[in-house]
Amino acid sequence: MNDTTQAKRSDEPVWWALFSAGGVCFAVVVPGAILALALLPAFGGFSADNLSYPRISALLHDALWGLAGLAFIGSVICLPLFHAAHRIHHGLHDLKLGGGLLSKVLCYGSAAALSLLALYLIS
Amino acid sequence: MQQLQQDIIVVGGGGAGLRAAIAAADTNPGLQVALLSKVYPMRSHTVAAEGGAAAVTLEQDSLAGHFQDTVSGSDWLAEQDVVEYFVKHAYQELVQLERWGCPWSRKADGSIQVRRFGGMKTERTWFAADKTGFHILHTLFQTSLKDPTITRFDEYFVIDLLVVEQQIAGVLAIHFSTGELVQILGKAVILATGGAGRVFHYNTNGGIVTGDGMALAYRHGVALRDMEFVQYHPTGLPGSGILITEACRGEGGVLLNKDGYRYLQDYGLGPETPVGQPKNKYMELGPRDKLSQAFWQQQQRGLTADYHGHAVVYLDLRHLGKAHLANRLPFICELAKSYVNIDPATAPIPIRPAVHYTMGGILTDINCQTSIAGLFAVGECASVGLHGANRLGSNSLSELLVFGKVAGEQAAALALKTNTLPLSAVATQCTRQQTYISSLFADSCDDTVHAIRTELTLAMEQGCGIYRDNAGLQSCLSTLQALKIRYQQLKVTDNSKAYNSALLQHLELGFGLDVADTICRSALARTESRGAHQRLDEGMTQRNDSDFLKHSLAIRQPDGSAAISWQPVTITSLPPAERHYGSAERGSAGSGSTGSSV
Amino acid sequence: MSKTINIARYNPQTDSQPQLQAFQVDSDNSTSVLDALLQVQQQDPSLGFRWSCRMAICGSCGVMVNGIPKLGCKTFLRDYPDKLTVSALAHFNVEKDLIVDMQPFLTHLAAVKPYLINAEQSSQPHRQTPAQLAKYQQFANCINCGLCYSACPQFGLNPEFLGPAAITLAQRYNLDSRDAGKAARMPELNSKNGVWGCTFVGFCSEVCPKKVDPAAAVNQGKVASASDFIISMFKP
Amino acid sequence: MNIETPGGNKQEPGPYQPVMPRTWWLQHRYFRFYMLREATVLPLLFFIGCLLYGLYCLSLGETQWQHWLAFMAKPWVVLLNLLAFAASLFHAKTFFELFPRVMPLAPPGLMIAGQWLATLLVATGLTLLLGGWL
Ligand SMILES: Cc1cc2nc3c(=O)[nH]c(=O)nc-3n(C[C@H](O)[C@H](O)[C@H](O)COP(=O)(O)OP(=O)(O)OC[C@H]3O[C@@H](n4cnc5c(N)ncnc54)[C@H](O)[C@@H]3O)c2cc1C
Ligand code: SF4
Ligand code: F3S
Ligand code: FES
Repeated sequence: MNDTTQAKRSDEPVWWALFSAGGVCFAVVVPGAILALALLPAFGGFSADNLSYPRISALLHDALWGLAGLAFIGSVICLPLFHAAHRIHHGLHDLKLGGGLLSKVLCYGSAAALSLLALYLIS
Repeated sequence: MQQLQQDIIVVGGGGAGLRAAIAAADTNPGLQVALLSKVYPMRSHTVAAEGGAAAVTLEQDSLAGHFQDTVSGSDWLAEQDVVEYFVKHAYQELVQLERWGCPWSRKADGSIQVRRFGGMKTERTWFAADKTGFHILHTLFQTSLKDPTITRFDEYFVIDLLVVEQQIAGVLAIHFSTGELVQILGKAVILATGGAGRVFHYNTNGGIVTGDGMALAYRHGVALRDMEFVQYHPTGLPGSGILITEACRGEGGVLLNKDGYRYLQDYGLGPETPVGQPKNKYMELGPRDKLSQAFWQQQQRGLTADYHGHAVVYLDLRHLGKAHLANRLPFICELAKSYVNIDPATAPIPIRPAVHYTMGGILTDINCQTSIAGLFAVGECASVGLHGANRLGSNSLSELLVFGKVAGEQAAALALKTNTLPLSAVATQCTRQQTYISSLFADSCDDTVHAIRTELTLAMEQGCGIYRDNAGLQSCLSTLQALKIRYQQLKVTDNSKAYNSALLQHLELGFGLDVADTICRSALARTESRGAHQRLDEGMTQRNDSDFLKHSLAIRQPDGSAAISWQPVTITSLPPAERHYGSAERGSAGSGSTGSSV
Repeated sequence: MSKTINIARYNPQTDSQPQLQAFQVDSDNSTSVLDALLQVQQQDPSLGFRWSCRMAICGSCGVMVNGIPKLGCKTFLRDYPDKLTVSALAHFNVEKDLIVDMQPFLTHLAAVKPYLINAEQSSQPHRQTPAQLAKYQQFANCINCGLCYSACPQFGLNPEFLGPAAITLAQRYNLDSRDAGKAARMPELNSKNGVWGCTFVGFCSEVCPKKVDPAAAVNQGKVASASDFIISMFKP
Repeated sequence: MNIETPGGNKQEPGPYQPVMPRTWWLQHRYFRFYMLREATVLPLLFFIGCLLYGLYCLSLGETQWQHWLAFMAKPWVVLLNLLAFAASLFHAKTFFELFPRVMPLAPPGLMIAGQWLATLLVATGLTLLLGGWL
């Protein structure tokens, strides 16, 4: 049987690739990040010195010529944001609340905007 | 009434029907091929075949070997020219299926693997794990999707053939989903409706295997040949009849009676082969008729065990080990677990014989052509002459392919040079059927399809079972006659249109009663023992070539019953001899009588 | 032992939606839901359901048992000591009682070109090692029962979604060493109703009576579709 | 979930067309589990929000940074971050189990163990780094 109308290629691979990469970060990096940045400090696991302004700025900006900061932002903020955007977009569809173009633009748009913001903040 | 026009109409979406449809479409893409089936094609009972399909494959094997095994397996009632054609074309057909994607099991080097099968001298059975029929059917079904000229009519139930002066004009069918009658006209019709195992009580067949096509042709005067030969498979599950494939024995499974004794050695199949070293044609790898008969003998002697009220013996696979079972017989493990709650790696499976296959069927010539011009038959519903008195396991799947192709090509050739008959020619026949169907409905009825069907299947089991005698057959026949009268009074009380299964079951029962009648009368007429037909009466327990080296033909009489006549067997190169299995095979010449000593 | 079984009845001529009806059946340790339905049919011949092989291989007897898609012939009353409710497969149109319209399912199957595509002519079998066979063998075990469609909410939400079994079949051929038709199959898989309609709910694999793991097939299809996407960017 | 819909529509004789209610996912354990898995991104978003806020504070200078540290120590923030931590582990479990099915590269057990090892290494690394031991 010949195709008369060929199904249109979806742009989903782009979002899915970001989602998957974000999923890996969420699973591999984020637990450690939450632990080290939120929980251990809050429960007094670290001395105040270690979280001092100069030390953190230095870590973020200088370590590995700034690449460490970039990697950190990418793997704990940007990619997980796209991961979350993807799940929310599809979740809205599951709840019969959206899943169309609007929710797509809003979800991935916010993820992109917030990612840019994060990058701007460390630049 | 809806009318449709096609060139070729294939009735049946099993292996035979699909192969025929593909062959017809391939022959000439200008032909419109209709594929009708009362169930979606992939539900057809070919799906249940487990073991494999035979073709000469190995270096050391030969066409002559396959020919001899088939002819002697048939107890010399096979048409030898047909067998010759079959063994010659089987390999190519299995390769064709491979090229269509069938996932045949392989050897380490990537070549096709073959396994042992009962009654075959050497390994020549291709298999796809233990789901060979499933894979064959799905491969064919999926391949048929490629062909734009094949139009499927899924869930169309054929109730009559349209015949004008001994020429086929089409079929009349009920569209299950709407309940409407549909007239489909065509230049050639291929019946591929499968067997009739469901007229027996214990059987390995699916609920749809009700003999419809046989009855359809029979009612138009086509002879049903060799109907007395009904194969019991020695290893069905008690109760349900679900098949435990012969491949279990090919892999080395052994049969034990209640005392754990390998009883087959007592019935001409010995000497006992060591456990784990199966030997072709010995013991568990003897032919099905012999094995089923041995069960009966054991039962008579009180050596069978009891499983929830069913007499059983045991199939022991434990020595094969868990890994081998999972690799070679995964489906069997699944079935045993589900239906008798047994893990074959740790416990023997209770089994008993169950009706498996109808050797007989619609009489056709080697081209699958019946006595009605343009009407072809193929597969289990047909008797092209391959199986004679007893079919060898794994010959039938190959038959579907080899002769499915023949039927498709022949039908296509014929359709190209035939004109469609005018609608008017079949109008009265259609109206008559419509009136008949309408007359079947009533608000209430004391009798039920279920009641009649149960009595039918029990009567057949009693009278036409593994062993038969005159008294039993006569009493079966009179039961059948009484049931036929009851059937005429029977009404359908569900008058809904869409998916009226009550109506379909009613019609299936009618087909089954006709087929049962031909089985019983053919069995009565054959006063000898041959292959799957074993008589206990005085003087009939031996094969009698001087009187019965011939086919029975059941032809319908005006009163609805079958008259039996006879047709000679075509013998080309292998003159009749004794059938020998076990050690008797060697020194066969005059030695004796394994065939009938049991 | 007598047992109550509730069946969702629907007659297209008279009903506006399915209604539960209770029946009594005899049951022992080996009674399947299919056996029970057959018993009910003796009491009421108008009950509609599909079945054939009664050995879990033909794929016709799918129904919802207590809300979960099951093969009637492979589900046993012994496993439902409490209540037992049987209804038509979810997400399909109900034609009558337990009979649903399977046409969408078949259309989706056919859409993925589920046959070997290979122009090479030969009268000899291909070579295919057991390892090559193992790559797709599991996916070739699908009996087209449709249970996975009833399990998949994405199919329920979007009937255009090709669905688990069809995509599995496409993967089965794409992974077959003898096949050269992947390029022809990818467009359907690449679309939003192809592999991208799936959110890896995974229930399809949970209910599959043949352990085909359609969820794995669909999601492997995503990887294939994503690489196809990248390749297409470098093609003119 | 026996009869699928409350809201099927049907005017004339013909098949019954079920419609999925919005609450479909409440009707079965498995679907609730799925929704929970999808919902793990909500606490994740909270944590990301915290981080963005932190970066913002960092860009403003030392005082704001101290402010952020104080914010992060508030009980409700800690609580939500605890939730985010649990969510990330739950997500990791589901994600790691799915991965070998999507890319069957090695025996599933091995792949799952490997991924957990990676998570553990990252967590240790980050802890050592921020704790000043590295
Ligand atoms: C459990 C089991 C295991 C087996 N294992 C093996 C094996 O290992 N090797 C081997 O060689 N053989 C085996 N056999 C035998 C072999 O499988 C069958 O003989 C063969 O599959 C029959 O195929 P068929 O195409 O003739 O009919 P089927 O596959 O039975 O198909 C019949 C078709 O006809 C249609 N039909 C019937 N009546 C009507 C009607 N009135 N209107 C419309 N359509 C109708 C049905 O819908 C169906 O599509 C086995 C048989 C069984 C039962
Ligand atoms: S994948 Fe499994 S559940 Fe789905 S149709 Fe195939 S066998 Fe049935
Ligand atoms: S349930 Fe549906 S969403 Fe995907 S994993 Fe299975 S197809
Ligand atoms: S009846 Fe065939 S799968 Fe259940």
